[in-house]
This record gives sequence, C-alpha cells and structure tokens, in this order.
Amino acid sequence: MRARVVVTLKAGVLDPQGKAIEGALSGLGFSGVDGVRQGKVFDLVTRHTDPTKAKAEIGAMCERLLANTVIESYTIEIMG
Amino acid sequence: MRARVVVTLKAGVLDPQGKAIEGALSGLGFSGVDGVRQGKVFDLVTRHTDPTKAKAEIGAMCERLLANTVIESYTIEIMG
Amino acid sequence: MKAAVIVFPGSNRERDMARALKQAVGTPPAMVWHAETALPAGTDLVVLPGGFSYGDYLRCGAIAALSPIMSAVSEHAKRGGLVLGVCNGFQILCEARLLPGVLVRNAGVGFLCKPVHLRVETSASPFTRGYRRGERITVPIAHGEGNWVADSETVAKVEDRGLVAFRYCDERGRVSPGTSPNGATNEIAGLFNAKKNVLGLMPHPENAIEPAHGSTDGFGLFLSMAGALADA
Amino acid sequence: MIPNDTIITPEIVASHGLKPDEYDRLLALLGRTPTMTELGITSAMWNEHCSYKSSRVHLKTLPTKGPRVIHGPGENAGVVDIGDGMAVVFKMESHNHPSYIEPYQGAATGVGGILRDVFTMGARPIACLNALRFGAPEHPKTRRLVAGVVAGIAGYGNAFGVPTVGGEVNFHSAYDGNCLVNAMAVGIARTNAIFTSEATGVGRPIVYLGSKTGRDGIHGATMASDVFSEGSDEKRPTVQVGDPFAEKLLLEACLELMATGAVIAIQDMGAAGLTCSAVEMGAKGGLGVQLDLEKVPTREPGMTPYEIMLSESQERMLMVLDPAKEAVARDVFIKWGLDFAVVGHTTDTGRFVISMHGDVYADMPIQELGDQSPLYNRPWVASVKRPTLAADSIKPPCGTLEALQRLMATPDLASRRWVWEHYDHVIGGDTVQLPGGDAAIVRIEGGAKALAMTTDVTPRYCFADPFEGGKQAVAEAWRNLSSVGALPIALTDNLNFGSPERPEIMGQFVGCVRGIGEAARVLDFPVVSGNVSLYNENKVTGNAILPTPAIGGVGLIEDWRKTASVAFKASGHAILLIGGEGSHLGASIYLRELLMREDGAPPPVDLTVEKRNGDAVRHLIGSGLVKACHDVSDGGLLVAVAEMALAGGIGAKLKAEPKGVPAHAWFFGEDQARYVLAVAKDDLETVMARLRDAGTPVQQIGETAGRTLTISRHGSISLGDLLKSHEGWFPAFMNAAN
Ligand SMILES: Nc1ncnc2c1ncn2[C@@H]1O[C@H](COP(=O)(O)OP(=O)(O)O)[C@@H](O)[C@H]1O
Ligand SMILES: [Mg+2]
Repeated sequence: MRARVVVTLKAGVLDPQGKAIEGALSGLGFSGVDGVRQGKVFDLVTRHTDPTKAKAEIGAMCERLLANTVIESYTIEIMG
Repeated sequence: MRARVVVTLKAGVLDPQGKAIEGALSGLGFSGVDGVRQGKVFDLVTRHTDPTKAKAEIGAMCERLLANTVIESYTIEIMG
Repeated sequence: MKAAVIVFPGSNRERDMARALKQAVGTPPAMVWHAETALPAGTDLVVLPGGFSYGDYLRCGAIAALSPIMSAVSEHAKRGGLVLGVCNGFQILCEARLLPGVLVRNAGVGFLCKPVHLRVETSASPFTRGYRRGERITVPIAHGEGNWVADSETVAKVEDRGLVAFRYCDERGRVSPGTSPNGATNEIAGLFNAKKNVLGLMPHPENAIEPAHGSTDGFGLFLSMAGALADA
Repeated sequence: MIPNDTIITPEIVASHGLKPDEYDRLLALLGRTPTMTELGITSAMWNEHCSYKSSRVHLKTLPTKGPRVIHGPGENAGVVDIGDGMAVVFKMESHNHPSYIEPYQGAATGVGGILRDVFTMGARPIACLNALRFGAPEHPKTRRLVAGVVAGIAGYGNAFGVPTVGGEVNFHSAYDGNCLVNAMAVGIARTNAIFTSEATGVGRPIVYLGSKTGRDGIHGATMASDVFSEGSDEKRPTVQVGDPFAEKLLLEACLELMATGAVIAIQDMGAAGLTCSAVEMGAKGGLGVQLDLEKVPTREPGMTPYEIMLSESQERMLMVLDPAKEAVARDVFIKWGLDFAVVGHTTDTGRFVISMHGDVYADMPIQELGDQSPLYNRPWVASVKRPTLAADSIKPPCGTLEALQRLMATPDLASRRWVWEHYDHVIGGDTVQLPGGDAAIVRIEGGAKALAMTTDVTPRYCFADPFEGGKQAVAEAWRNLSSVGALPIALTDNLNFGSPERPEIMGQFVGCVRGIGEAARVLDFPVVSGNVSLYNENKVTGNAILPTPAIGGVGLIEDWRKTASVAFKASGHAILLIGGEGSHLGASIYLRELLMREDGAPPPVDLTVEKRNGDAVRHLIGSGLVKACHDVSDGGLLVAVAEMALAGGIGAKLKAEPKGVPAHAWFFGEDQARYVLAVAKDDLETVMARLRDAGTPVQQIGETAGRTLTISRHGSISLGDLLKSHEGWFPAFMNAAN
C-alpha cells in the first residue's frame, strides 16, 4: 500500500527557502506569484493492507519523526 | 488562486534522504515500511484567475527553477 | 571533569571538541558511540558535537535525537548534569526537546562560514561564568541551518527567564535586528534550558581556542565548565 | 562459450565510443565477438578518461621522482614523505561534464570522488581545494552554474567534514558551453600504512563495501570524454547523486578497517565503477578476478550484468581482505551500517570473469585489457607565437588609481569571499591560513608542522603560448607556496583541454605538458598525480575552452609560526619589490579588462630567476624577517599591494614609477618571479643585505601607512572605496536577478 505524507510549515513560521524561491521566480520574470511556501513530501510503501491501520501507523511516524510539530503540520493520503 | 507543486526524484535516482529516513523508521520499530522517497512541495499563490493559464505558467516555473528535470519530475495541482 | 563526547554517524567536529576539552582539563574526554545506551560511569559533562548527523537528512538533528544514547543524555540532564550541544548538537537538543524551538534554514539560505561577534548575555551559568556579562567575543560559525525560531509564547518565556546565553552582535557589542548572520529570532545564538544545565549554541567555541585560530575567545566556555565542575 | 544475447552491430560499437580499429583490437584480444557486457567493459576501459590514450605518450615526459616521492602517478593519489613517519597524499580530478549538466550533483560527486581517491590510500583527508572556470558573467547560464557548483562543493565537503581551504575561480567566454570543476583533496597518512590496489594471493575474497549499486551514471565515463552537443540532454538520466553522509561512514569504516590489518588491497569505484576497480586490482597484482554479480548489493531490481559493471553509483569501495580477518572486518562494516558483500575472489587464471547466477557474461584477459588499450600519438601543430607588446605602444585608458579601482572590481580580480564563505574552512581546528591568501596553511594534527596548498593556472597565458603558460602555471603554484614560507615539495595537475583530435588543440596540450615538465624539473617540484580532461568544447559553436592545465601545489612547513600572510600588519613597515621591474602588458588583465584586448605574448618565465628569488624569500620568512608577503601575479604590482592593504586594513604610501618606465607597465605589468614584502624598518638593512647576497634584485617602493593608498604624483584612494569595489562584485553578481 502506497501513502503520501505532506509536511508543511505552520502558518506564521518564517520560510527562508520559500522566500528565496519567490525572489528568484520574480527575477526570472514570473511576476504573478504572491507567495511561495516550501514543504516536504514522503512517498512510503507500507505492508499494511488496511487503510485505517496504515494511516494510524503513519500518523505515529509523523509525530515521532517525519514532522517537527513545533513548526510543522502534516497530512496523510493513502494512495492505494 | 492557490496551487501545489510536488517535485519528486525520478525512479532510479538515488535518494539519500529517503534511505536515511527508512533506516530511522525501522530503528524506531516501524517495521512495515518498504521504501521511502522524499520530495518537495511548493504551495504557491498566483494572480492568475484562469486555471489553464496558471498551470501553464507554473509549468514554466518548474522547468526553469522549481524542479531539476535532470533528476526530478513534477506535478501541478490547482487548489482553487 | 569527566566529559563524554557523543559521536553520531555523520558527526564531524568531535575531534575539534575533544581537543578543546583536553586543553581545558588536561584529560581527553570519552568518545561515546551513539548506539550505546549508557554514559560512562561518573560522566559529569555530555557534549553533542557539530557535524551532519545522518547527513542532516529529513531535518538537522531529527534522526540523531532518536539515537539510543539520547535517553541517557536526557536522564543526565534531568539529574542536573551538564549538557552542551554545539551546532548540530544544538539542533539535536532542540529536536530531542531538551531545548525549546528549532533551527531552520539561514535567512540567506546558503551555508555560512565566518567569524561572528557574540554578546555574552549572562555570566550566571556553569557555561559562561568565566565571561563578563555584556562581554563581546568572536568565534566562527559554520552552518546552513542556524536560524532559531519558536512560537511567540516560547520566545517570551525564554526572554523573561533570562535563558539566552549568547546573541549575535556587531563589532562593538551592540545587538540589533540584522546583527544575526542567519535571521535567528532576537539574534539568539545560544540558549539554556530552564535550569541552565543544558546549553545549545550555533557558533563553534571549540574553533576559537588558540592564537592559530585567530581568536581564543571560545576557550572561556571550556574553562567555565571545568571551573564549575571543579567547584561542584 | 558465452551465450551471446545481443548481436553486436557497428552501430552498437559506435554508440560505445569505440572506433572501428579499436573494435578490431578487441576482436583480436578475445579471438571472438564480444558479449554486450564485454563491449561495455571495454568501452569503459578504453575511453579517454580511463585509458589516457591521447595523453599517455606526453605524460610520460613529466618528472615524477624525487627523494620524498613514495608513490608517483599510477596510484589513486600521489604520496610524498614529509618526515616523522608521515606522508601527504593528494590528487586533483575534474568533474567538468557532469557539472555542466547538473551543477550541484556534478560538483558534489567530484569532491566525493577525489576524497575517496585520497582515503583509499589510507590517508585521512585534511583539506580540499578547487579550481573552477565559468563562462562570461553575462552569459545566461553562468550564474546558475556558479551557484550550483559552489553549493555542491560546499554541500559535500562541509557534510563530509573536511575544510575547503582554497582554490580559484575565473570567468571567460571560452567556458560558456563547458565549465571546469577541478577538485583537489589532501590527506595525511603514516608512511608505513599506505594502501594500494595491488591484489596479492589467490583465492582471497573480494569485498564490496558502501552504498548499493543503482543505474546511476551508466556510461558516465564515456560521457566525460564526449563533446557537448545540444543532444547531451538525452544523457541526463546518467547523472549521479552524491551522498556525503555515506562517504563519511565509508571513510571512518575504511580507516578503522585498515588499522586492523585486514585490508590487502583496496580500490575506490570511481569512473566506470566496478569494472575499472576490479580490473586494476587484478592487473596490478598479476592475478585473475572472478566476480559473482548476484552478490552485489543493488538498489533496483532486475539490474543486468552490463548495468552492474558500468554503474557509477558513488560511495563504493572494493577490497581484497585477509580471509583470517573476515570476522573483524564484518564487525566494522556493521558498526558503520554499510552494505557489504563478498562478491568474488582472486584467481590465478589472469582472466576477468563475470558471472551472474552461474552464467558467464564476460571472460577476458585482465592484463591485456589494460596493456592493450589503444595508444595514440596524435598529430599536433604548435601554436603561432605572438609578438611581444611594447608597453609604450599601449595607451592608458585612464589614470593609475582609477585603473586600480576598476580592476579590483573585475570578475577575475574581485574578492572571492562570497564563494569561500560557503565552505567550512575552519573545521578540524588546524587551518592557520584561511582562503584569500597566496596559499592555505593547514597544521598537521595540531603540531608545529604544516602543509601549504594552492591551485593555479593562467589560461590566457596558456592560450597565448602553451609552453610559457605551462611553465607559468607551475611557477605560480611554486611561488604561492614560497610566499607563505613553505618549501614546495610536489604537485598534482589537472589538464583540461579541447578535443585531442584537433591538431591545434593537441598542440596546446603538448606545449603545456612540456612547459609543466620543464618547470617541475628546474624547480624540484615533481608531478606525483594528476588527471586529464579532454573534449572540453561545445560542438554547436565549435569553441574549445582555453587550455587550462590546473596545477595543485603542496608545500611543507616545519613550523607554522614561521610563515607569512598577505596582510599588512602595521603602519611604518617598508614595502619592498623583489624581482625585476614591471614592463610586460601582453596578455595581461589590464589589457583585457581596460582595453578589451587579449593579444600579445604572455610574460616569459625564467625558471632560474624564479628559483633564486623564491628561495631567497622563503629563507627570509623562515628567519622571521618578513611581516607580510604576496607574489605579484594577475593585475601586477599595484593590485598586489592593494590586496595586501585590504587584507590588513592598513594603507600604503608608494613612490611613483621610476624615470623612463611607463606607469601602466610599472604598476600593472605581469612580469614573473616577483614578490612584494613588508619588512620592519629595523630589519630593513639585514633584509636588503641578504637579498643582495642571494643575487636577488630588490628595491623599496614605499611604506605602509594610514587608511589610504597613496602614490606620489598619481593621487590617493581610501581603502574603504577600494574595499567596496573589491568585495562588491561577487555578491552583486550572484544576487542580481537572472
Ligand atoms: N596529467 C597527469 N599527470 C600526472 N599523472 C597523471 C595525470 N593524469 C593522470 N595521472 C595519473 O594516472 C592515474 C590514473 O588517473 P585517474 O584515472 O584519474 O585515476 P582514478 O581512476 O583513481 O581516479 C593516476 O595515478 C593519476 O595520478
Ligand atoms: Mg581512484
């Protein structure tokens, strides 16, 4: 079973990389961009076959390792 | 208009980060994980109001900056 | 002083640290592999050195914070034992929640290696008692992710309780927005826990301990720790 | 008989970069048609990058021996005795083509590769340097290449934990379609614990250690020898990704393992991966090698023998172990969490046999695979000599100080601080002279002894006159080492040229190699390792790069406290010019940057004078008589003085040019074998007397003073203004919108 975890910075947390990319995009002439925030995605393969169980276990992985909940939040999507 | 770009490593390209995370997860006792690949996500706000045009411009941004198409591929999703 | 330097896979400033510790107390520290579950008997100072533990993959310090030895380090800290984390060590301490907040990418995005000026914010700690409060010292930084951030409540708590050890300042010791090379909140370069027995800092005092380094200002930190432990 | 799955057509042969006559050689060698795997192996072994087929005849002329040389060219890196049972181990290597395609990973894996070459020999790396060349700043690709390459070098070296202490960066439109990324690594080993790739003993296990094998960089070695074309996009998936974390573990594991006595032979997997390393181990030891590929740790399912043999996945090692110590070895591998496997064994057959699940995919004579590789003495024509330009035929475009200020802000003379602040140059606690000086100085394990290191070449001279340019590159490296007080002991080179199949390019190569050889001989500066990178040109424009034989020099310092740096230390010191007067503006920076002219002969290099002047300066520094020292190179005398003033934050009062000498020739001429010294007034007489005794020309040209640079009759400029110009260019360039 494949799953995708997306980890993004919480609102209000400064994102230097996002800002740098925004600057670079406008430097390249892409003028219509009003904000960029960078996050991470993890594509996992799990041996679970039950989506609920898979999701619960991946949630635990996020809490313990994949996200730093001081500044980040996460979403989990089971891709089947 | 908000859009999400997900940039992932092409199949076969070494992902040192994913490898390290997989090792750490199994060290934590999450034994059911059969592979982790890490990618990036960019959440953008664009001034375009036409999804087709927005997508086209973001595609150009990916080609020029957001993705390194030598080793990465990308997907664009308009979130409305 | 019985010091232990924890070596994680990817640590790379453990030798620099060991040299500084040896210079300060005469005996070399124990080098402890991360897979151990206990500290050497009688350890009174634990040091997490700089480097790129686990390649800095995922987040700096995140994977190392889960190493077997870290429970023992936590216990040591809880008992009031001294813990110092420098650079990657600071990042690990934050990820292990032994210090508040987290270190994110430098405001300028790139890695930066250069001497910086720090203002010593307090001499009332086992790590800084050899300095004068307000003293300006010069030590190098070498990091890409030294930008300390936390929610505003945490920042307020840290400031109210006087838990800031060092701030980035200018040549004349003045702190102002912009004197930090990495965008750190309130120019914070080094931070204590509530009991001031745990210190994390981004700059490298161990690389400023002899004339060859162009500055000996970092040695005060090692002498402070040695003094504090000798008095204890 | 080996099952031959694929029919080998002339197209397949050509796509492997083998010329028809080279394929005939292979047929003769095997006495039959090769399998695909054998063809792949041969193409990797016989391409330019691995076989040196166009350069070997000329490289043989280089002086490679000396009383200190333990291992010259032929090993992973050169090894030179530095006394006290210690040796310095170093080499330089190019990653030009990969870096042009993917700057971050290309540069990163370049650093990784050269570090492996050094620690494979049993040395702990103590420093890295790099020599970089990019296209014109205004070329649309340049900024991203600079950003990516610098980030890649930093990303790998910083994480690995070695200080990056020096190097060079130049810009020229000749590199528009082909940047150069040359990385150098320096390590320290005990002379009695040097490891090589020579396998000994039959039936011994061959062990694979490090990261798993993936499909990365298959045909990378072939790519490195290919001319760039628009179509090189198609080769993109072959880019390798570096993993500095894995390399750091590999380093620690290898050094720990070597200390146990378990290692008999060891070889890193670099270009052409498993193929080159296994063949080299067997060939050097006069043995055969049997590999069982199903045992190779792979990252992806279904990899073919062809792919496994040609993969250029990074961070891998091959070794022959003492069977009695296999268990000890196993513990080390497990401790460091590295993949390892016994993938074969040594044999007495002299054959290179590759099997997988019992089927044989290649069976070739190992010795001949190396020895019988093609060797070319390619036709060449000498470059046309350029006339020497008389200085008074060149009209100065502006006043002296205006010229200085403009020059200090040009791409090739501006401060490189933006670059080296990205590199951790203090890790290890032994860097006693930082980037920005003539040569970096790194102490050996905190003791008095230290090494100086530098990389140098002036491609515009090499283009104008390959022989003089080759000499000059060596002379400048030697001079930079002498400038800090080090005794130059050996060099490594990285010869970057265009296509050897063009006689005029081959002429540049031959000229430069002769120049390098001549200078190395006269200066007692043997060549102990090196690398050749050919086909650096753009097929679309037909432009070759400037001939760029980068020289990496290493010097020995008995006591690092007796060294000199470029920075002026105090006001009131006498400023001396050692060597002749400035006269030569041909092929100079002044001419190129202020008059847009790249003509004229380069300054001639008199090696006897170089040696005399450099030896004299080194002795003065060793006697503690020198407060600051800088050699005169790009930009000439005034640029040298300005750099010394800016480094120390102390100005200077200079005399005007002597009667009869044109001001621009005096201040900006690039005549060789010259140094600027700052000396305390009390020592002035002693210093002058010593130099006179050595037969070295010297004159006082001014003294250090205040916070301005003032020249009689020419006016004055504040250091602040000069600093702004000098420090401003690089950050402004990098931060400008694309
Ligand atoms: N220009 C050169 N001058 C001297 N030695 C050279 C030169 N080019 C290559 N060599 C030597 O030839 C050998 C093979 O080089 P190379 O293929 O780059 O080694 P590796 O495969 O270990 O990276 C090395 O010992 C190297 O030092
Ligand atoms: Mg090698």
